[in-house]
Amino acid sequence: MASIFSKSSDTYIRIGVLAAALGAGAAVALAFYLANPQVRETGYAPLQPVEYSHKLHAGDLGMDCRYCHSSVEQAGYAAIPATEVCMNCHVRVKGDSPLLQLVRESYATGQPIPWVKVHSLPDYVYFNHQAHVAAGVGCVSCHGRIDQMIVVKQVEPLSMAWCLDCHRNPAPKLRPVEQVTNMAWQPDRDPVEIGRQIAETKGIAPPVNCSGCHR
Amino acid sequence: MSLVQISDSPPMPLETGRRYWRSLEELAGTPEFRRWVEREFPKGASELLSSSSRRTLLRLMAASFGLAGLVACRRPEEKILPLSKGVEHYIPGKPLYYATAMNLAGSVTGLVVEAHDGRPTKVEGNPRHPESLGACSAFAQASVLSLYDPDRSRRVLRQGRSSSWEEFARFAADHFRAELLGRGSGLWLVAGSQPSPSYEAVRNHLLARFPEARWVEFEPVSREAVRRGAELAFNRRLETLYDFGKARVIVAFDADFLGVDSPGVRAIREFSRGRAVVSEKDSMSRLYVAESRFSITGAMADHRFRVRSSEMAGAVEALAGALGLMPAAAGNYLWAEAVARDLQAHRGASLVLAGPNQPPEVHALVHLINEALGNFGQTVSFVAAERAPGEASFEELASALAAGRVQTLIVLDANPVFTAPADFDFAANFARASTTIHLGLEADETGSAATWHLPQAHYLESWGDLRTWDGTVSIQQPLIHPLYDGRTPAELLALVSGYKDQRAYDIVRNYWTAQWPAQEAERRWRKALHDGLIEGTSAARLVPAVDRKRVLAAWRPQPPAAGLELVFYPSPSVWDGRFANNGWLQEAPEPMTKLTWDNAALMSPATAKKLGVRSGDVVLIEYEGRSAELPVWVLPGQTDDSIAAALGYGRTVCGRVGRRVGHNVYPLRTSRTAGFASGVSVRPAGRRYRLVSAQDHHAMEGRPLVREATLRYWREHPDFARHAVHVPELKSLYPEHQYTQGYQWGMAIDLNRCVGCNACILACQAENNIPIVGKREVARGREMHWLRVDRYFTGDEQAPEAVFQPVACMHCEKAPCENVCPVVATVHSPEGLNEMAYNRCVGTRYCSNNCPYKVRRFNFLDWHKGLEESQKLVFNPDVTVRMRGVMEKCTFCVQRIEEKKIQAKAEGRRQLRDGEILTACQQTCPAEAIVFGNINDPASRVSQIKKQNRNYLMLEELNVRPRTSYLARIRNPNPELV
Amino acid sequence: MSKLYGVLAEFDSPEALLEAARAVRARGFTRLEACTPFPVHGLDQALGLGRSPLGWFALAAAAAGVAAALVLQWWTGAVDYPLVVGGKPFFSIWPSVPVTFELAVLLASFATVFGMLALNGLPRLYHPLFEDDNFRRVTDDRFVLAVEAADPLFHATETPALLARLGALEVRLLEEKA
Amino acid sequence: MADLAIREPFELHAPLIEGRRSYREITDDVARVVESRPPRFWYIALAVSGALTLVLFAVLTHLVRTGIGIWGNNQPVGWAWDITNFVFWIGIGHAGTLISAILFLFRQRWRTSINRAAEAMTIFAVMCAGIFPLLHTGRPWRAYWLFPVPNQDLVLWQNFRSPLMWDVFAVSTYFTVSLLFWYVGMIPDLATLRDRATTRLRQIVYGVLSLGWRGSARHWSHYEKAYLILAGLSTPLVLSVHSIVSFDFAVSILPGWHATIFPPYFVAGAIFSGFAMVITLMIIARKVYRLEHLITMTHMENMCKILLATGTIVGYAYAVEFFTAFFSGNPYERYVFVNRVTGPYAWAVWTMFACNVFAPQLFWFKMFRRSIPVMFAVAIIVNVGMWFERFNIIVTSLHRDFLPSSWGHFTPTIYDVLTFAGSVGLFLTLFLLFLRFLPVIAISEVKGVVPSPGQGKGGH
Repeated sequence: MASIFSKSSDTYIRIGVLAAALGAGAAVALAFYLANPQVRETGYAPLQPVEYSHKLHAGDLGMDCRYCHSSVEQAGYAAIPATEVCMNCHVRVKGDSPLLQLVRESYATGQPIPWVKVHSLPDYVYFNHQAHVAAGVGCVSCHGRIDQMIVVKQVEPLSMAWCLDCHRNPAPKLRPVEQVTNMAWQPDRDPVEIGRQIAETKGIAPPVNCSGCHR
Repeated sequence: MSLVQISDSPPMPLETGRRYWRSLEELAGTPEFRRWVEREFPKGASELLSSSSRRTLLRLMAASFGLAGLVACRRPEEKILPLSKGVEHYIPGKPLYYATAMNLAGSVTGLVVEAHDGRPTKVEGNPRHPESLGACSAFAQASVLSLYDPDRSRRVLRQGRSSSWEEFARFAADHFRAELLGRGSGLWLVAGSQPSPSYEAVRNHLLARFPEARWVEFEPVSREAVRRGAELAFNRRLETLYDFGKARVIVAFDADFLGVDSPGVRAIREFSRGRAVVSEKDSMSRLYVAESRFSITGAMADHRFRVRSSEMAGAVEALAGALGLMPAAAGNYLWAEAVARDLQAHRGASLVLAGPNQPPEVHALVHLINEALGNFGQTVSFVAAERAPGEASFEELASALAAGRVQTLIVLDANPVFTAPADFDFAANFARASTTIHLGLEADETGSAATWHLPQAHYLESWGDLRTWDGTVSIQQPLIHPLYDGRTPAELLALVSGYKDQRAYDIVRNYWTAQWPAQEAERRWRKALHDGLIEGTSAARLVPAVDRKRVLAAWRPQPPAAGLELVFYPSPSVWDGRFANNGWLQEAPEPMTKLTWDNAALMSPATAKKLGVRSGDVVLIEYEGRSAELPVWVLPGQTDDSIAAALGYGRTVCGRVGRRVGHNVYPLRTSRTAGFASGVSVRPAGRRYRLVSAQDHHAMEGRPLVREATLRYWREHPDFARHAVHVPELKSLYPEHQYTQGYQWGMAIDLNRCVGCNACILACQAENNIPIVGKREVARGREMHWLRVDRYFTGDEQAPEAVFQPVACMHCEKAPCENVCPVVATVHSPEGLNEMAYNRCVGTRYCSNNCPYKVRRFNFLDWHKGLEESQKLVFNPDVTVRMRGVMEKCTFCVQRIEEKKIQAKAEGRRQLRDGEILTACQQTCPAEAIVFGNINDPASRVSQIKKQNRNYLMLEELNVRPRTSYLARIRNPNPELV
Repeated sequence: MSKLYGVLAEFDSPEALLEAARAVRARGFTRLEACTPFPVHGLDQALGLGRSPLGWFALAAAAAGVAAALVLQWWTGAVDYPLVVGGKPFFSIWPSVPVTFELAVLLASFATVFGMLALNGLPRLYHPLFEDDNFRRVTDDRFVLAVEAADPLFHATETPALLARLGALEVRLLEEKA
Repeated sequence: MADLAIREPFELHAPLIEGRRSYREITDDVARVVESRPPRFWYIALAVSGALTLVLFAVLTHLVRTGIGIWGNNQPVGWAWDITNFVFWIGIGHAGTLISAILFLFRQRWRTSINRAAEAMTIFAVMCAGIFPLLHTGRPWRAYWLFPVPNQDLVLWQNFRSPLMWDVFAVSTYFTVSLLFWYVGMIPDLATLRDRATTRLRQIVYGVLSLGWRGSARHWSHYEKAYLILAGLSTPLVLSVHSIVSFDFAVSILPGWHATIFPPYFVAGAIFSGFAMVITLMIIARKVYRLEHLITMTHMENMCKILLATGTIVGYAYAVEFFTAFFSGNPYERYVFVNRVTGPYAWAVWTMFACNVFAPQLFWFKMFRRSIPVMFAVAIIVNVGMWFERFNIIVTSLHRDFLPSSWGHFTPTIYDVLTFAGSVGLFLTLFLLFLRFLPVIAISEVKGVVPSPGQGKGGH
């Protein structure tokens, strides 16, 4: 009897090995792509029970963020407003619009409106709005151009790496506190320079150690 | 009236947990989904789902990312449910603080309670309150857990069947008709002690309506003997107040005034202030203790005399004799003369007291001694204590019951079926009353036997007012709407007596506003709510004269009783049994024995030898034909032939936590032997029982861990603490890391002040979401307390001294734990904190092995498994709820540090004030033994303290540079007696 | 259609093979292949094989390992995310030694093994010699010397004769399948 | 240099292979094992060990689902049987590479009959060891954090100051290198099996595994060079691995762990336990497969000598430990050692002394060195003793350290026992499969040491 393997078998084997190697490489690359927070986290834009448009209110009407998210300067959370806040205007404005049916019901019955949370962090992460607003980090830095969104969408990964980028070099993201809610802030001077001065005066040194955010 | 609104509006967590995958809308939180979750996450999603209510699903996602690959469309949908209408003063996510007060067996402590989004989560002392002075006890700290206890009584029960308040109201309207009850003969009310003006007003209204009704105040553990002693000495009913701070010499006869004699904390604070020393030049008070049971007060004593409770009278007599107050020979109390001289030398600045388990005659004699020493008005003062109209004794009630003269019996906030003196046979006679109505936090032994059981509102759910011993009244305001439809005793009495106000809020508010000028009322009321107490309510201090003849006439010299004695004392964990279902307290180690989840027959080694038993043997104790079985625990320092047993264990009708935990000793306790019973017979039952102590080893093995000296020695060797161990010059292979920038946090613990009361342990537990693990796991050595209080015995085994040492993470600058963690889950912060990142920990436990202080705690199992929703409400949202498999430990309350730093920044302050940050243990410490602060600021208090010559580092020779240092303990013995 | 691969001579002892190999080589043959069940001392010299360069492979790989390990530990610990651990420096040589050593050994071993396979042209499941039915005894108790037809001195009749003269148990011509 | 393997050892008196065997006979002897149906013993053994292996997997599943709490570990005893088993298996995993590498460099030709099996044993032991560092973690599903893989959202790396990180590198390197060493050594023999194969399946499987080996002079020249280098690399490696394992303890500050003698002490112990295991397995293998003429009494006796030597070194190490403890004057250190011999775990310590120090002393006498039953008994005893050594180092040091207040006690649970038993099962299962399907003895190497038919003496 002759050789166990035919002449061509070596070729097959070499091709096979090569293919396997390429396949593995591709798999790893794909995994890394999917694992990338930028890919994994951003673009989340759930539908809300009430078709509330930030573009209309914050953009076109130019309402200040803090009118609704009033706790942002005193508390860790930027609280979702109570139905009452909506009704402050909507008793007069569009008082009978069908879009506001749920709002009116909520106000009447006291049943809360089940808004869907868009920007959420793991439970072991303690992000504090008060601290960031006081330091002069603009809303837009984390939430993007909310004033141009009809349906709110997550635009930043909100991952640890992403947080650290800014915590290690805060200056570019700092602005005068009165400009914090200004979505379209365009400083006349170099913003980084402004940021550096703010950091100077306020003594801003964001934590990059664990307990800065994990407690 | 914001406060009212909040209290009346149900708790509204900001975000709730309806959750489902975006791709599977219809599966919303269905059982299938949950099962799928369990399947998907082998670690058992239960633990993920059991985190604090608002932060659940993200954990789940973290898990799914970690395990099941990363697919964006599996992003969970979380709901945010904002309030429909805004609430004044309320900013979502910002805690609110309310002043209120807590009553434990008549001892009232003013509190400030922290509420997160409508959930009370943490209790602190109210600095303005005379009984609290800013501190609070372990009981108060643990009370938030009882609030959320799912085993609390949830509904009205009629003959054990579910009923409603409406039904009871109909019943009451009919039952309490004058036509039916007439002048109320046959109507008896028995109530736990609750010193409350508005409540008393309602009570008096009821007693006025039914003049022949009888009112009985019943506390199984009370200061009644003390009051009766005062009655004997002064012919009037008085409360005796002591000032332990002013007293330079204190003589305590069986008085555990630092421990269970006063569930409040004022005594500890005053005493520890009297002991405080900064330099060896300072003087400190001297404490003599004669006691049978080795109490924490005895542990603090400069001289401790082991005297059986049944012979205590003889000891007092000897002292009185030595003071020339009565013709009595010192007998075998050789120390009496010296103590007498010491007292004489401190006239007006000394204090003699006896424990509430001693008979009235002893207290009367003690009053005589204090008067003779000129202590009245100085260290001893009195306030009036009046009885209720138609007040009867419990004994009368018992006999009336036995005689069948009781038709209607209302039991308010008491559990007599379990706690009544054994000789009354109360449990059996209870049924003889045709109608029994029980109002209580749980459907306990009494509630389950009563015709009606009515759920009582927890004090954190209640409006009311409470009077502390010096008369000061606090307004008790609720922090949360009653979870289980409970009502206050005042409301019940108002209901059955048709009082003008029915709601607790109206009762208390109208009572007080009626006392004030109308235009003043609103302001005063708000001020009272804000301050937590009502100005000008503290009672006048009286200085009556002792009726010497009466006292001496009443005196019967006791012959030394033969045989063994059994001393009863309230458990520092479950008190008289009312906290049996509180896991935090059950697991808190008893200060002296370090026993958890149990009581035992404590006896001295000699006694145990005589009885031929050792720890863990069960003995059968018999007294007057009644018997109980108890496991033995040999406690060095117990008086020979004296056995101590804690009350409150062995509850039978109780929640899941406390049912059948420990052994019930009430069956041995009769009306005449409430304090102690002499002549009990004890014999081995031939069984063994597993007792679990949180500390297995009780000697220091000659290691300089707790360093102490006498005042004299300290004066001769000011640096003794530093030189207790030789620390060679320590060289490092590496350049030293410099901790010189910004804040550098550090702590100092004064062992001369710590009395080992456990308050810090419970405060830490409440602040940091520390789970309990249960008896079995404690036996395995898996308790989770971040802060423990080590107790060591020193000296000889027969008459040892005991020392306490609180130990938590030392935040070593050269932390050995950090070096060995492979995944940098524990590292150092620039501020010198030893940080523990739970979410990075993989759980190798190497850090714990390498920690010389063994302060790290590992989640061996999922300790949160099976928590009910209500139990999750107690979690502090500022602290992560740790999952199974990660290491945890003291963080120096980093959440408080960060909060204050953020606050300061927001206020535009560059620097925090010294003392602005209080760690939980420090804030509650009644002894002010713990000081925390910035050691980088030489002016800070902690830096100042660390400069003292008593300051030392435990295990300094290891060169790990702990940030927590200790101040050596100083004893102040009487030169004559050493 | 098959072509001649060469001639096979079988021997039963390493010594016989060794002598034959020397003789054939002395006559100037170059395209020789000698196969044995175990390493035979001196055979490589007899066939004029050079010394194996594997040692250099291993050395290079080890150096790479050292460099990689040091860079890894320094960059991750001191550059990318420096964290204070036990008050120790962010990077120091002492704690870096073990990992460095291990990585060096690992890479060196890989280089050695895969280098050996590469130099031997393995894996190569097919080889003309396998066509010979008796060749498989070479991993058992036979010692084979093959002279390839591609050798300039090869002669279809004389070379076998030569080998037979040199004491071969058996001499065969081997056809190679195309 | 290329002929290292076949140089006469100086001190060798007895012939390595008994009886004058031809190459063909040697091939038959070894190949028979894998070609013929295995004896009944094999099936029984496999059934038992297989069952134990299933138990192991069951327990580990329960462990991952429920938590470390199912074991007896606690505070202060954070490590107990888990790490004990880890060190135990790693230790056993040292004989193989030692025999292959160090004896090879020292020209110990007698190694040829036993190195293959010993190497296999090494690899399986390391596999068993590997289970524990991975699964003793509280969150094994996060154990990949122990490897420096780039991480996009945590951006955290590892702490290379931690001995556990050194372990990760040491153990994985050791496993990989041992595997390569073993496989490279097997290539020529796999070729033999290929060429003897009768069924198509065997031809293909062994054919692929042997990578087309033809035993040409060029092959052998590179092959021997590679083997030599691997041996050169493995020698420091094998010493480093157990040194690094010992760092887990030596680098800590715990009294009883923090000792400079640990690395040599651990290495000696490893060799000791490894040889004990080799003896145990060899005695069975040679009996069952009638390989007594290949694995001769000389081999066994030599291993007994090594056992005696290393056992004595280990005993010396114990003595030094105690001496340094007392000489140091460090009260904590002193206490630990007093506690070892008098404390609650004294029984374990005395077991250890008896098994590791005293038992091997029998081998001073030739009669015992050449008595299979004695050898077997001692080998087993030593295995037990070495497990206890690790137990003592880990548990008795941990259970009473600096603060008496936190002293505790460790009691194993049923799961501790089952986990260990299961790991033994896994080990034996793998070894039995090895006996069945792979050449137990290095055929080509043995041929190198038998007299050649060509002239009187072998190989020359």
